[in-house]
Amino acid sequence: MEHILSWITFIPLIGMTAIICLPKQSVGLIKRVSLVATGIPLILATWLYFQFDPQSVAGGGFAFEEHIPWIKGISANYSVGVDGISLPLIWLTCILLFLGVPASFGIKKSEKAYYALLLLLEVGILGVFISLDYFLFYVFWEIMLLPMYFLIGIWGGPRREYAAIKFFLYTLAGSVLMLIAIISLRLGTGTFSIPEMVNMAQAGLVVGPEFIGLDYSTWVFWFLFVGFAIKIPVFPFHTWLPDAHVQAPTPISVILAGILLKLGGYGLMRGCFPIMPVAFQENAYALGILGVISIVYGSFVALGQTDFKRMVAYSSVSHMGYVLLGTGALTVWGTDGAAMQMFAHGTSSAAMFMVVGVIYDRAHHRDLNGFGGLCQPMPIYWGLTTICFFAALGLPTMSGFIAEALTLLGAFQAGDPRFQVLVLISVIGIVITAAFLLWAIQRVFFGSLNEKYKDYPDMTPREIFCMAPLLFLCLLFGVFPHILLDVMEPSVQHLVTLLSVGK
Amino acid sequence: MGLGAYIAVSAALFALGVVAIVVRRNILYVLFGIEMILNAANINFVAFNRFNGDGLDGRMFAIFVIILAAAEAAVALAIVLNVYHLFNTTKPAEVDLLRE
Amino acid sequence: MVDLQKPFYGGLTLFFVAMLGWGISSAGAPGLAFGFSAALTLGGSLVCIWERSVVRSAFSLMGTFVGVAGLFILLGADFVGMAQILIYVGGILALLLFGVMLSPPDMEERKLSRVAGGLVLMGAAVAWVSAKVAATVEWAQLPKDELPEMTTSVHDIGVGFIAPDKYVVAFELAAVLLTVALVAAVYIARRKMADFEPAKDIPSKDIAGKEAAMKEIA
Amino acid sequence: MDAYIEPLKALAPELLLTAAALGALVLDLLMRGRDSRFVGYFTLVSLAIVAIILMNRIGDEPTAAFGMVVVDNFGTFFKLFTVASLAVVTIFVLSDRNESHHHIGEYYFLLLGAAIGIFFMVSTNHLLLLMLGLELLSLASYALAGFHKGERKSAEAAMKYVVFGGLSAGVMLYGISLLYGLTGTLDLVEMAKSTGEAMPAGLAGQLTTSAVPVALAMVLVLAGFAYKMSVVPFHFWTPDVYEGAPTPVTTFLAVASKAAGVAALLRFLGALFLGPDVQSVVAEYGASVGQLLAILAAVTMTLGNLSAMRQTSLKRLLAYSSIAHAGYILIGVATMTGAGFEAAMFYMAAYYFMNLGAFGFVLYFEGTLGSDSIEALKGYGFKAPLISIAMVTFLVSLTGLPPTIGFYGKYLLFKEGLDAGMYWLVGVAALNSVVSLFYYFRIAKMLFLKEPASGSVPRQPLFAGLLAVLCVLTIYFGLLPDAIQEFVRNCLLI
Amino acid sequence: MDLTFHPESDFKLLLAVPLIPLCGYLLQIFFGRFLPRKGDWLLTGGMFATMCITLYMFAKAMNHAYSGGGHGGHDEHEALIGFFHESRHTGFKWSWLFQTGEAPDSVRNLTIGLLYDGLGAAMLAVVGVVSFFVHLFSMGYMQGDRRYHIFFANISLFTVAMLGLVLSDNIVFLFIFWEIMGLMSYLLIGHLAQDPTSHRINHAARACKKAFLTTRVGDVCLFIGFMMFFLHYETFFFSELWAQVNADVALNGWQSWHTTAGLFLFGGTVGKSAQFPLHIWLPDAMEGPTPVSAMIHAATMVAAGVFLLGRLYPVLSPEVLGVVTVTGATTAIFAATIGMTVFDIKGVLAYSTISQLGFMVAAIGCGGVGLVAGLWHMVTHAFFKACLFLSAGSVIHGCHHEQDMRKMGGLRKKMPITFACMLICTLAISGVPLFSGFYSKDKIVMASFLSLGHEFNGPALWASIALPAAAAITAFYMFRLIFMTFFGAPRDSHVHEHAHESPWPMTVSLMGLAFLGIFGGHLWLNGDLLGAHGTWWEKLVMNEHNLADLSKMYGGVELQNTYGGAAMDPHGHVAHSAHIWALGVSSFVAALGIFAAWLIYHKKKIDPARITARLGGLYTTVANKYYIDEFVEITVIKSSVVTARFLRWFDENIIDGCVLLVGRINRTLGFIAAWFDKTFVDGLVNFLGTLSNAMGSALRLLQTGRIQQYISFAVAGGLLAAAWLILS
Repeated sequence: MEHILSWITFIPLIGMTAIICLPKQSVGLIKRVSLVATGIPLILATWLYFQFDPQSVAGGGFAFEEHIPWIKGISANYSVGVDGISLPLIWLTCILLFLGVPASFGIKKSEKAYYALLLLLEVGILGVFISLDYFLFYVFWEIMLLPMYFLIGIWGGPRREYAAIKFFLYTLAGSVLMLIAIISLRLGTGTFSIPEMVNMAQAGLVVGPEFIGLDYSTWVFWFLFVGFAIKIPVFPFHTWLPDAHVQAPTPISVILAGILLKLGGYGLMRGCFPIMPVAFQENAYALGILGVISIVYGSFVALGQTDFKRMVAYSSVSHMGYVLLGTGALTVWGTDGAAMQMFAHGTSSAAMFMVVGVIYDRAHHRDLNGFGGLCQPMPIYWGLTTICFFAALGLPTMSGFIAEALTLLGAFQAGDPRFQVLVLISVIGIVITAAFLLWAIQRVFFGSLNEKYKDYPDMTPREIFCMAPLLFLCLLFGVFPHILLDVMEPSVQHLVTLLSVGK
Repeated sequence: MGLGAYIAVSAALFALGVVAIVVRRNILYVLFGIEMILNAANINFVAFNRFNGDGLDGRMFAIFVIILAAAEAAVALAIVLNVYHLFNTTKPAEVDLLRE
Repeated sequence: MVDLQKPFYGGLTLFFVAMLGWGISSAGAPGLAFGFSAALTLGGSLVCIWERSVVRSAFSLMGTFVGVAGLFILLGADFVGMAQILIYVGGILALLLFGVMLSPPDMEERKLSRVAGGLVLMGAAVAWVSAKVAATVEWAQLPKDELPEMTTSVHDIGVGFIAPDKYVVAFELAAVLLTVALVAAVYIARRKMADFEPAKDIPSKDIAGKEAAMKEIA
Repeated sequence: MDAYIEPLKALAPELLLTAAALGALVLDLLMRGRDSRFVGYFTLVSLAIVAIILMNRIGDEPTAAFGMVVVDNFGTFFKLFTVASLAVVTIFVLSDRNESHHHIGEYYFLLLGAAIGIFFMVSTNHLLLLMLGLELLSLASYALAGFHKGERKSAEAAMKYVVFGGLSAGVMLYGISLLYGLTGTLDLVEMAKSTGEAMPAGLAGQLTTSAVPVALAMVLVLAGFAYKMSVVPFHFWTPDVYEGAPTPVTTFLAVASKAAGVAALLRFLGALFLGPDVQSVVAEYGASVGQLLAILAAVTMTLGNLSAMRQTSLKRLLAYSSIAHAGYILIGVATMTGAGFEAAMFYMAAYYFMNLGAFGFVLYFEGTLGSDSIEALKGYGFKAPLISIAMVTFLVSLTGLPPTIGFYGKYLLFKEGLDAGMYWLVGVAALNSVVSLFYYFRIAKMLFLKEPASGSVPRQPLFAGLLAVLCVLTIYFGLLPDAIQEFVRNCLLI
Repeated sequence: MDLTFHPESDFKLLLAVPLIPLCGYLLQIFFGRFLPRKGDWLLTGGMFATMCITLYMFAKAMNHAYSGGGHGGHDEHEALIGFFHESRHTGFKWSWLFQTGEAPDSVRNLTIGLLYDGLGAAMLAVVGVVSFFVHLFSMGYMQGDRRYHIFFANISLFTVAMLGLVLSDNIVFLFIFWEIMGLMSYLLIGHLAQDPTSHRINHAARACKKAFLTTRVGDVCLFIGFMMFFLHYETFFFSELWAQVNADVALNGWQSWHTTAGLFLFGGTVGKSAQFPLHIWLPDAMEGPTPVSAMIHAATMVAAGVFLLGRLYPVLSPEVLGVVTVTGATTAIFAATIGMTVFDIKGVLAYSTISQLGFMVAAIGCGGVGLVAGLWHMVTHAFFKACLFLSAGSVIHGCHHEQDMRKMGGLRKKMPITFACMLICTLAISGVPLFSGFYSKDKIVMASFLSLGHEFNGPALWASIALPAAAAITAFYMFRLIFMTFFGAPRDSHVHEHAHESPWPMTVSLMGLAFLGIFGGHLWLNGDLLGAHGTWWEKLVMNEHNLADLSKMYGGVELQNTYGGAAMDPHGHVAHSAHIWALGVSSFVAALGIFAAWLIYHKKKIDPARITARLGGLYTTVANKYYIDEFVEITVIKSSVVTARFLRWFDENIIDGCVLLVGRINRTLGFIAAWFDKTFVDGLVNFLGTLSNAMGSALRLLQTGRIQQYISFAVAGGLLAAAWLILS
């Protein structure tokens, strides 16, 4: 299995080409092709996941590497590889995209374009996760913008144009900052290779000029950080998220919440912190503060929502705050927790958006106050929703708990004792998260049944098929976290070593 | 007279050309102004050529400028005529279909 | 409105006299010639800007061209001066006058404030730049005593036009340029109904109507 | 006679073009009323021959001809660029549904004539030839802008163009005269070389005593280039002319004419400030000219982008976009380094693909719907998917997003800008990229996010195929830009 | 029967304890609805097996205690505790977080092990027994429920969690099971929220949320608490934690962070065991079906908080224990007063539960013998309170879901078994001698007296006053319940006529638990009626770590006498007098309470309405539960919601609107207000609109379409450029 990473990444592209070549009318065939084109990468990624020996990258380095010269003019290479941090996310991507296809079967508008864009999106996302070359990384990073724009913009809700352009503008604003930072890194280090940059950073060789009165490492760090933080999204860069989520069709929300947000966190761990370890250390507390603000603020704003999907969207803001808090703490546990949180949130929030999608398909509105008593006509739906929500609120035996607990424990142990205060504040977020989720359950499922909803059918097998695997994963990694943590651990440990340089 | 005097005249002519273009509200004055500017440049070329002593460069340039001016005037006039025909005016301010 | 015609021409006369005086006082007879030419040049332009009538302006511009030609001759470039008179006065101005004939007289388009404002502003700008430049500039010029004799250079110019290492390319290019200009001018100026939109489609100044018509067609 | 014949070989492309121009004119006269397309094909074939000659020339040592003409790779690059854009413009003319095809001979004649002007403009170090070439280009362009002489917009466009262009030419000439007075020569290489010890004083000498007169001359000359490139504040004609002129002409103006301006500017600055034996004082002065250009770049791109936002006409929008792109290109110029110039040239190449494509789309859509208003684009993407997808690709490229050539071009510009320490400028450019997204994607939004109106779109398969090819190239060179970059690097010998 | 311990093999039995119901749960949730009788027999049978195992294991523990037996010193106690507490190295061990590489050996890993010591053994047995009876009871009580199989599945999973909690050898797993219990409590309280036939559907929906959220506040406190301990000692294992704290304290004394962390840990208990001020969820939790109330909200889950205190006793500093005492005593008296005013039969029991939990907590706060007493009360209370609830359930069932005591009366005849069982347990809870409750309660009162007697201190004083008072009130309101429900004339003939005795699964359960309600207390006594000297229960629950720092609370004095150590009460005078006083006081208050109830509610000598009227505002306050709910509603919930709404507004308007500041600057330039609202609200995109409007207007001024103006601008621009280049 040489070039397996490339195969995983580009098989969807082949699928996309195939779909483009198919006639518009043969919707069934298009769907089947999409299933195959996302299914094969999933199989390969699963194989890869269990083939991967975490110990082989214990001291840094990457597995399944490929290096092919690409643009000689600027010595950018096609270098790809995985380590314990990216591999689970690749797997997650393949899972969600695969589930995204049947979840999209309800879409009845320009199916051909839809599935083609969906597959293109997968290429972009997977590309980001496998890239070891910053230029390549950036190219993939931007590639995924466009399909997302159209997926929201064409198949979205009533205000889809606004949401799509907002999403695009925010992300692009972040990415131009990133681009400037990347270029100055290239000028400062003479290479695009991320591992090389990291090595140079260890030796303190990443140096460059001042800008707007900040020294090199600081401004480059913040430029990169903002670029990624918009994607995470971190307060106060989060306002694109609710709009994009609310307007996006369900499978796109699922992918958006499940993976795209992870790109931000992953980018920080791969391309920002290890390259600027000193600036990271100097600003770690600020990152922690941002993380905690996101946690608490996101949960409070979610509590204030009446729109089901907006609420779920803000819960993402809250949950992704842990990623920042955990990494900022600079402890192995914290970083473990952050990496785990990315996966856990990827499954739980994806499931949550499917939950919203199920009810939206039936009721065509998302007003939390407009439901009630739905557990009576839809017991399976209620059951899965409950699992999903409890996964989201960090109930033990769910992967979210492991992630949050590790994050908080890690943060609490941080060398910087001020982090303990942050942890104490962040637990407010935990309680409020429980509050808005339970309140939502109460408003949607309990109480007297609205007559309008009496005859709603329960979840269809297709919907169950889309949601159940995610919940299963939540449970699986909640009960057997070592399946995930064992893969991540050596890389995380190495990351922490990298970040602690000079400490 | 020294070089300075010629250049002073040329500069003044240049300035008058710009003024002609800007202040009058008839397209023909714009063309007049352009001719003034070209003439100002020509004075410079010839004067510099005279005073820097060798070669023909300045004078040759001046001749070519005169040719240019002629060609430009021809084309410009043709266009102005066309505009006049279509808009029934020679005032540029009244020819403003294309604007924000 | 005050009639400023007389004060303007009075001032212009003064300017003329002053130029002549300055010429004589600084360099004698050649100076007088210079003063005359320069005064003609600038005076022509001023009148061109000043006059309300396009025809008058055009004719005063002729003064400018002649004055410039005089300057050329004074500078020893008699060929250029001749070309100036021939082409400008004979050709370009004729063209311009041709245009002038076509446009109706419009006495109201000149605004005194604009003219004065423009003159003052440009004058200030030139003065400022001159003040900046005059003190420091060092033109590429030979010392007075090394200046070559002023010679008639028609032959040199002819050679310059065709010598393989001088201006032959420019000469040929100028030919192409003139051809293109000719074709362009002829094409644009030639009137043929087939090239024009039907008159009913363009009610004068009514764009909206035109667009509506276009929509209808679409 | 060898003195005349021998150097003519170097001028073969120019001669061929002249012949082709005249040929087109004559052919049209001969063919009148029968098949106007034939003239177009004739033009295409001529252009192809010229292109082949030029291709063969790449990599040759620079030679001089007739004292003024320099045949070097830099010139060849822009000549090829011109020929290539002209070829596409010719196809546009052939496919233009709004073109009555009367006097098509003049159309091609003027286009080819403009190309001749460009050819001379980009292959000389002598200011006279540069000026003549520029004027030839301008004169032809004026007429082209007003080519639809029965249309008021077209006539108005021509008038504005000629007035603005005439003034710019005059100003530039005045600047050239000053430069001549200051240095005693009209040859840029001579100008740069002159040490200031001997007579005439030379650039270095002038700068040692006072930079003021040089600055004056420099600004006046740069104004001429700026006008050709539509750099603020000499851009005012651009939107009006672009909107009023026939779309193929607009394309020509936006691509070839602008490239000629860039080429001349690069040549001018390169020869004066980046030559092999430039005095340090001159080089330092070059840096401050670079600063001026940087300011102009920032203002240009900002103004272009902000103005583009509110446009309702697609052509006008693209006009402002082309102003903004002039600003981007100026980043590379403003660095005053070889690499910066290389980036600018690369961006020109990128600009070729994406802007030709975008204007091609305008033409297509104008031809089918009879309007160039953005509103009319609603749902067009579902009616004509192929070219709409191509258009989105061009828009992506114009915005500067991967995996398109526009991104790589912008990357190089940013990189060189940062390398030259112009952080603020790159910052402004980055911000502008974001802003530009807003209006570029308004088009994409109209294409795909709005529900289509009823009715179908007539097909022009060949034309659509051309756009598809441009689209593929935009992506192909975006992913594998090495070929073009190598080419550009070889062509830029500073 | 082999009753000796074999840690290497017995852990399998212990593992089976939670695994049997877990398997039952999994079967039930997926296939329950297809099974005959919807699978209740499966889970009940499973629970029976579980109970048998727990009892067998308990027998082993007793045997162990006895064989270690007698009064003794330190050595035996070492043998007594923690049969498996070293399980990290022996017996069952499973790496949880990491399994490969180097990580499993690091301190960051967590291993799963079993801790089976005396306290665990007792608790496990209690849980097993109560769970079984509740399952059994539910077979009758829940008959006909819409979601019968789900109910059984849930209650079964709850049992798993509770058993797991008891067996956990580290605090993280304790926390995990603790949280799962919270979830199951949520689901079970909300059971009726999903039943369209229930008329309290909305109440149940609110109650379950309230329960979960309130306890979650405690949970995060607990989490923070053990994080703080982990930060200092780098271990989650109880055994290591005890040892390290003891060693640390012995070396460095108690430090302030111990207190902080201890208070956070206690926060967990406050939430779970419904201590003031987080008790508010428990009365509402009565919306759940009665078996749930019996098991979760009386016998097991709420006792888990007390269990936690027992587990963590060695790490709690004296200051924390003071707080624990005060909280417990306050809760006890406070809930008891409310209990007098409630008419809902389950409501009375709910407040009584809170009150009794307060007793336990207060006792543990007294330390030493108080710990022993508190844990003992936890056990006895589990039996009699479960029985009381089930009896109440039986009454409710018999009266067709009528819960208001004012509509009952005279049910004695109709439901004799229920009456008998309930009376027995009421006697037990009232602390009537010879019933199980008496022994534990007596010891609790004694512990408070002992603590006070040794040295005057605030917490002990408050406990010594509040606890006996609470005991008296308990007796009063419990007998009020009995009299109102079973005696007198039927108040509502409709209810009375239709009342009937419950089916056999229910009565059997009642009888089983009532039996334990009588003898549950005796079982622990070891023949020493006054328990003056080291009963085996003491030996069972007191391990070396609990005994390590006896001086930290005065309750330790008693044990000090037993086990030696520093002489605080060398002659046992304090202990002796405390014993006597406690015996007297508790008997007296019980009698007093019962008498008052008899007087008012049976003999009707005093009209309760008159008392009520006389008390006026005070009564209203108490009857309204001291307005705590309203207070919380205003301070916590309202403020949260208001904060949330504000932040939502803030987010949608300020953050979104001000991502780019210029938008606001434009605003100040003064455009039409409505237009600006839109700009403000819609943020970025509209900002760009605004910007382009503003800039566009400016630029529009430039692009006039008039060529001469263009030229003017160009000239001006050119001049500026020239000026710049000249000046620079």
